[in-house]
Amino acid sequence: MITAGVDMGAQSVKVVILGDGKVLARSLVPTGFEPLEAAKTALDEAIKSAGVSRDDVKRVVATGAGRKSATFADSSLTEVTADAKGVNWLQPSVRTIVDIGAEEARGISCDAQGKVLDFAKNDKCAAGSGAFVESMARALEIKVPEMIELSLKSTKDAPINATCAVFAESEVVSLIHSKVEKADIAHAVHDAIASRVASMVRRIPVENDVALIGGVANNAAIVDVMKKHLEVDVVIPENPQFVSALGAALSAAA
Amino acid sequence: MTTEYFRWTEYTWKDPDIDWRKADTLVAGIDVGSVSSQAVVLADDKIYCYCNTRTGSNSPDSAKNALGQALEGTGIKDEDLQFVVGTGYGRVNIPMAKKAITEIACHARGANYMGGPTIRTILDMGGQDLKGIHCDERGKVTQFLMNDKCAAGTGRGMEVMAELLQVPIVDVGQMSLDVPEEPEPVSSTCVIFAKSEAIGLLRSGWTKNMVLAAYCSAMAHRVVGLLERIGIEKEFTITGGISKNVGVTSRILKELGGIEAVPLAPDAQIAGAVGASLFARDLLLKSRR
Amino acid sequence: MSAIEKFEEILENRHQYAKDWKQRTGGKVTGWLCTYVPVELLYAAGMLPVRILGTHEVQDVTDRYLFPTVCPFSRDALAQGLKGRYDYLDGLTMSRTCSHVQGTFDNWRNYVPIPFSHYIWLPCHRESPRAVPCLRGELLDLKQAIEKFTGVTVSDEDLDKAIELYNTNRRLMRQVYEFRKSDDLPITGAEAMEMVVASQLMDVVEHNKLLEDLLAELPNRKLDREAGLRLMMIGSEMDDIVFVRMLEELGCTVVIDEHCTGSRYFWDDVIPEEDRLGAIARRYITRWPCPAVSSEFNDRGDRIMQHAKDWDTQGVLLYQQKFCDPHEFDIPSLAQNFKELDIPTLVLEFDVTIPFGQFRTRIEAFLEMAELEVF
Amino acid sequence: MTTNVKYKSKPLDCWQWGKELRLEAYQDLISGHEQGKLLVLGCAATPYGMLAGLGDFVFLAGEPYGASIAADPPFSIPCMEAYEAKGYSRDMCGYMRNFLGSMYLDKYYFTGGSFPKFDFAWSVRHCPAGHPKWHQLVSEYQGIPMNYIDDETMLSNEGDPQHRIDYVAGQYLDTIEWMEKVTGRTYDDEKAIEAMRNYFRNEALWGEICLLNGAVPAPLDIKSLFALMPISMLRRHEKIATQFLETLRDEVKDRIANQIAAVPTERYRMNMLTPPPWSFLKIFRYLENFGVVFVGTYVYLINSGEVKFLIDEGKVIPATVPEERPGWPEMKNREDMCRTIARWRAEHPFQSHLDTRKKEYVILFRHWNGDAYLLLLNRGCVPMTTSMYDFQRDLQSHGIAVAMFEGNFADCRDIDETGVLDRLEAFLEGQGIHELKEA
Ligand SMILES: Nc1ncnc2c1ncn2[C@@H]1O[C@H](COP(=O)(O)OP(=O)(O)O)[C@@H](O)[C@H]1O
Ligand SMILES: Nc1ncnc2c1ncn2[C@@H]1O[C@H](COP(=O)(O)OP(=O)(O)O)[C@@H](O)[C@H]1O
Ligand code: SF4
Ligand code: SF4
Ligand code: SF4
Repeated sequence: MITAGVDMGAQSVKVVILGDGKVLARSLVPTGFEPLEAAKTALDEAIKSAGVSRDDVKRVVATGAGRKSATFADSSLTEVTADAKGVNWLQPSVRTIVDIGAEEARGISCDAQGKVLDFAKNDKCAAGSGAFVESMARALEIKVPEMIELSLKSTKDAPINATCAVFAESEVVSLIHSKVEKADIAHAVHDAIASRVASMVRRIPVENDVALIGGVANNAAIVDVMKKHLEVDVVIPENPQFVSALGAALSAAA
Repeated sequence: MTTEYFRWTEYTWKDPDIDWRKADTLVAGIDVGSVSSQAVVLADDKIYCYCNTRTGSNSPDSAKNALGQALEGTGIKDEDLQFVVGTGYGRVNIPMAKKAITEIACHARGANYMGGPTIRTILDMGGQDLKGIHCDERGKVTQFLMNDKCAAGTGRGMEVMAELLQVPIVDVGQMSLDVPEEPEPVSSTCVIFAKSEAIGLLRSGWTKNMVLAAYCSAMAHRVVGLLERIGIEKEFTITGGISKNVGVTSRILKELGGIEAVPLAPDAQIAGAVGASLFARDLLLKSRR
Repeated sequence: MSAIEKFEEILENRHQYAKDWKQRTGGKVTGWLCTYVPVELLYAAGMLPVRILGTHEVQDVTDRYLFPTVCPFSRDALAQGLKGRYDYLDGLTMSRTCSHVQGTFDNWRNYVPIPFSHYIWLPCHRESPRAVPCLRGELLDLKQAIEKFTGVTVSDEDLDKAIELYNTNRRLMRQVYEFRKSDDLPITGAEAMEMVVASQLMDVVEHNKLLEDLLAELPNRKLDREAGLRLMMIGSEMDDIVFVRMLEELGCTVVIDEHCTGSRYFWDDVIPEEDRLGAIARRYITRWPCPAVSSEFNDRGDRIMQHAKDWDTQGVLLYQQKFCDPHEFDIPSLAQNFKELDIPTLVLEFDVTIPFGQFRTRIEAFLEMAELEVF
Repeated sequence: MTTNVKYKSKPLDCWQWGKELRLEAYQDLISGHEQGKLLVLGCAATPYGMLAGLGDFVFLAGEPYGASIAADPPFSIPCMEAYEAKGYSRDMCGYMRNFLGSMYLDKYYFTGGSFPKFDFAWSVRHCPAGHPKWHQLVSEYQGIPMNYIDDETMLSNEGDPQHRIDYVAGQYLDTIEWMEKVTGRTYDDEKAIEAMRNYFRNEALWGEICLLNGAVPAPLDIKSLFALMPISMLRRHEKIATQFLETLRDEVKDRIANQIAAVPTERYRMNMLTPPPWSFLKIFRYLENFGVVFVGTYVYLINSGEVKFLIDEGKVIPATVPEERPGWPEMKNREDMCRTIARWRAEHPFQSHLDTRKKEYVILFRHWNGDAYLLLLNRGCVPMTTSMYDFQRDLQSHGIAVAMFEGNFADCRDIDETGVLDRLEAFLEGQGIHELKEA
């Protein structure tokens, strides 16, 4: 059976097409102003690159912040469940999942079957999300990939206390003024967000194996500091940004 | 070619009737804020010229740039200025300033100068701070309150919104008033999340104007919360960049029970720099004594 | 090394000090969380009472124990326990005061192994004549619990000696505070704070000795800068020396305080009675009240206003740990009292996640506002 | 096509009577003075039956009044703003902020008109900063005398509690004299004792009714409990309350016998520990769409009622009244009464120590045939929230599913409704519970 999972994220829509236990295709389209259009486009793209037709796709399950508006989907699933399903399929040994997306971070604890045991989420504040990283990169006047690279070269700790992304931006600016190395500032930024996320994730039991997913899992600098803050080793499943979509596709197949 | 909607117009102004060479005292105040920088030159007790520009990535350059633009075409050279006071978020990093004074004191003093000695309460809404200030008849601060921890309801947020909706920031206020009825305020004024909230609203069929109205009114509400904590004594006035956003100011005044705000001429956004220049003059005169 | 330098050194190496003390004396170290824990009783039982304090760093270990609106001090204190920085403690005690620090105590007991712990149910109806006998009962429980734990009986002589030592400690610190009334200040607020915080970490005999040294030094001591505005600090827990130094650098000197790592802790003596535990109980019921215990605001308010007058206060910093409801309650009334005397006040809420720069701007603006004739 | 409805349902027969009794109490606060009654401000934990010794009185507990306002945002928001305008901050007790705002605005919530002026305030210090300080502000503002009882003995389980009971009993005795002084009335011991007997009886009845809700399907749900609770909360000292509660109890038994459910779609049972977010009671309706019924909340079981936990046996049973307990003396005079009250309070589950409380939560959960607990991280009340993570961990260690959300129970501006619903949906999904499709 062929199914599709559509993750309607705050920043981008991710689609995974699954056929008989194999990922046939993925696609990613920025959410933009018209999430529904973006989702349809993403779905079409994925179907096309899977080399199948829309009718071949038996069930479509939507997840993500915009899931309720997914008129094209057969049903919907919260990100929490989707994450657990997706990770469990990829790496059944995982008991703790950390998902950092553009505007939200989640910690999920699950069992060997991928059943959610407990979860925690951050509140309505950008601290501890991909958006925080992006706005700090803007303050440093560099691109995110560059900031990651710099961060990994850092040798000294620098403090960023503010949780508010806007105030943190001015802390970054004053660090620049006091001639702190850009690499160390970049590191401080990643450290700050990892600390917020770790603090939230700790509300659930953190047990091995711990997986980091979501778009921000692509950020090597975050991965690095997350390990330090959670005091555990972290595994990154392949294509971490697509795990929620995968979970949705799996639930469609079930 | 992309338009930068968040950019407000930068400008300079000069009083053609004043001959600065005849002035006994010639001083300047420079306000380097988190978003904008202003320089004001005072010839005796009159504003001779000023400039309002965007803050760059570092304070010294922003200060130089603001002052440079203000002085352009006036014939004043840096060394002609007898005293310079710096204020604002970058105040300690202004090379030509002999003294740094906080923006709180400066806004009060500037508002007192521009709006008259009857002003008792000042609301300063800037790039990332909200301040409620009480002052006496000489413009001396008697009490103040500032937001902390969260920048919701500040100028940066409005810029993000302007950019997102692709509406020039200078038009935001007017447009937000042009709605059939006042919508519910948005629930999150978080600068970072404003974006997804707005997208959600647009998606559910709201017009840009309505989204702006909802955002302006949420912002006004936050501000009123702060003002209520410090209390309002009349006369009341508003300084800082957001004072130019009628969408926010009119809603604040309405929520405060229809009180009036004393208009500040020539420009409410330069209140901090005006205050700084007045302090510069005081200090100069004091040093001569 | 001067006495002040010594205090500073002990503050920096507080854990080492306690460990050394343990090694040196073979005694037990007991942590305490709130100034209503009767240190004289712990000391009489041969223990070193050590106050649990935080480090003012951002940390991420307490969020799973304390919910988000617990005061930063209580979080910071618990973080120290969770991080094992107090792993040398033999005991932990706490006295019933406020719900925030109650969370610290409960979680510490549950999640950080500790051989001995005891909760003192402080009767908080200070105005009631029933409070002293009740606290006496609690102290008896504590005494018996300690005796059971250490296997040593606390005699009347032990109690007398401890009471005397702590009374001396209090008297000497009050004498130091007397010096702060002078126009020609010999000691900064940060230094005085170091002295008081050290008294909460050190063996009282050693602290008393350092106090004698300090009192001998003070008549010839001078500040290396202008004193500036004479400031009073009022509020909740505060041991952030770095902050106080920054504050004083901006053009003021703290001349008097009212908080629990300051005068509130040591102001009142135990007045000896035949019934020793009763005497200690009476001290803690009638002592300078913490707002978490006091319900009659005016009592605390009157004492504060008297302090402000006696130390010739020109400005007041009213601060609180964020979310500290006990202190928040009193702030509007206190601000009003000072307003009537034309003494300016600044209210600050503390939280490690607030960048220093924001405090700085507020303090500078406040000092500008407080300066009698600006320019 | 399947139907989701599994059980019969119908409204309570005594509903209307309950509403009338509630309203009478609220109206009395306005007209009480004219009828020569004393108006007394207290809190939910005040054993106000004692006041009967002074003659007729009307009693208002601060918390339920604050809660009622909180449930009505258009009234609540101006109240909280009026309170903030006095310089007090948002992180204090949410109930208090609504209450004080209503006082400052001079607007009485229930029946309109001016805010009542009390003869005196008499609180219980069971919240460190909260209660006495709250009453202090009222007392200063209205210029009325205040006093309080310090009685939070639950915080300790060390040593012999006798000196604590003496302390509490002594305070009650002293307060009686104080009341005589501030009102100029003479205290009639017998009347007080009689009212306290009613008080104990009604508490036990309320506890019994709540326990009946362990039946499947639940005959009542949390919404009906909230609506009926004020009778127990405000009129516990009256005979009429006994009549009502007995009628209610019998009706509930009848519903159980006939399998009449509060929520006809019941398939998943949840409990709470705290009060709900009052401005967001629709959360319960929303969850009914998933077939979720809220059976009860611990706090109101032990706040307006009394039950007996048999910790070792893992059981909870209805409470008896103090005088019928083995070894408890009859109340003959005010000393006896004060001592009985102090001891009754000390042994009441209201005063259970944290360690005991955790066990009670598990017992109650099993008694109520629960499927999950819903915990509120309440930004509006520190004492009720301090140990919430500890409770969560403990419940989970007993294999109990726990959902948690954060918000303020009395400030509609401080709760993210969509976020909360989203969270709950994710939780239920994990439990295999999905929204019911229309039949
Ligand atoms: N290669 C990458 N390196 C660093 N960050 C990345 C990378 N890819 C995505 N991100 C970050 O991940 C976030 C988007 O994550 P995603 O899980 O897709 O969010 P959402 O589902 O909310 O749209 C963005 O903040 C983006 O900056
Ligand atoms: N002409 C204008 N019309 C509308 N809004 C404006 C205008 N100029 C500035 N603003 C708003 O004012 C904010 C800057 O405020 P300002 O007081 O100058 O900041 P700073 O804190 O840097 O001193 C901008 O972010 C923008 O939202
Ligand atoms: S403005 Fe700052 S603190 Fe406020 S919600 Fe947004 S990121 Fe968080
Ligand atoms: S009194 Fe205040 S500072 Fe002290 S522990 Fe309680 S909340 Fe924290
Ligand atoms: S904060 Fe909580 S415990 Fe305290 S008075 Fe309010 S509701 Fe009661």
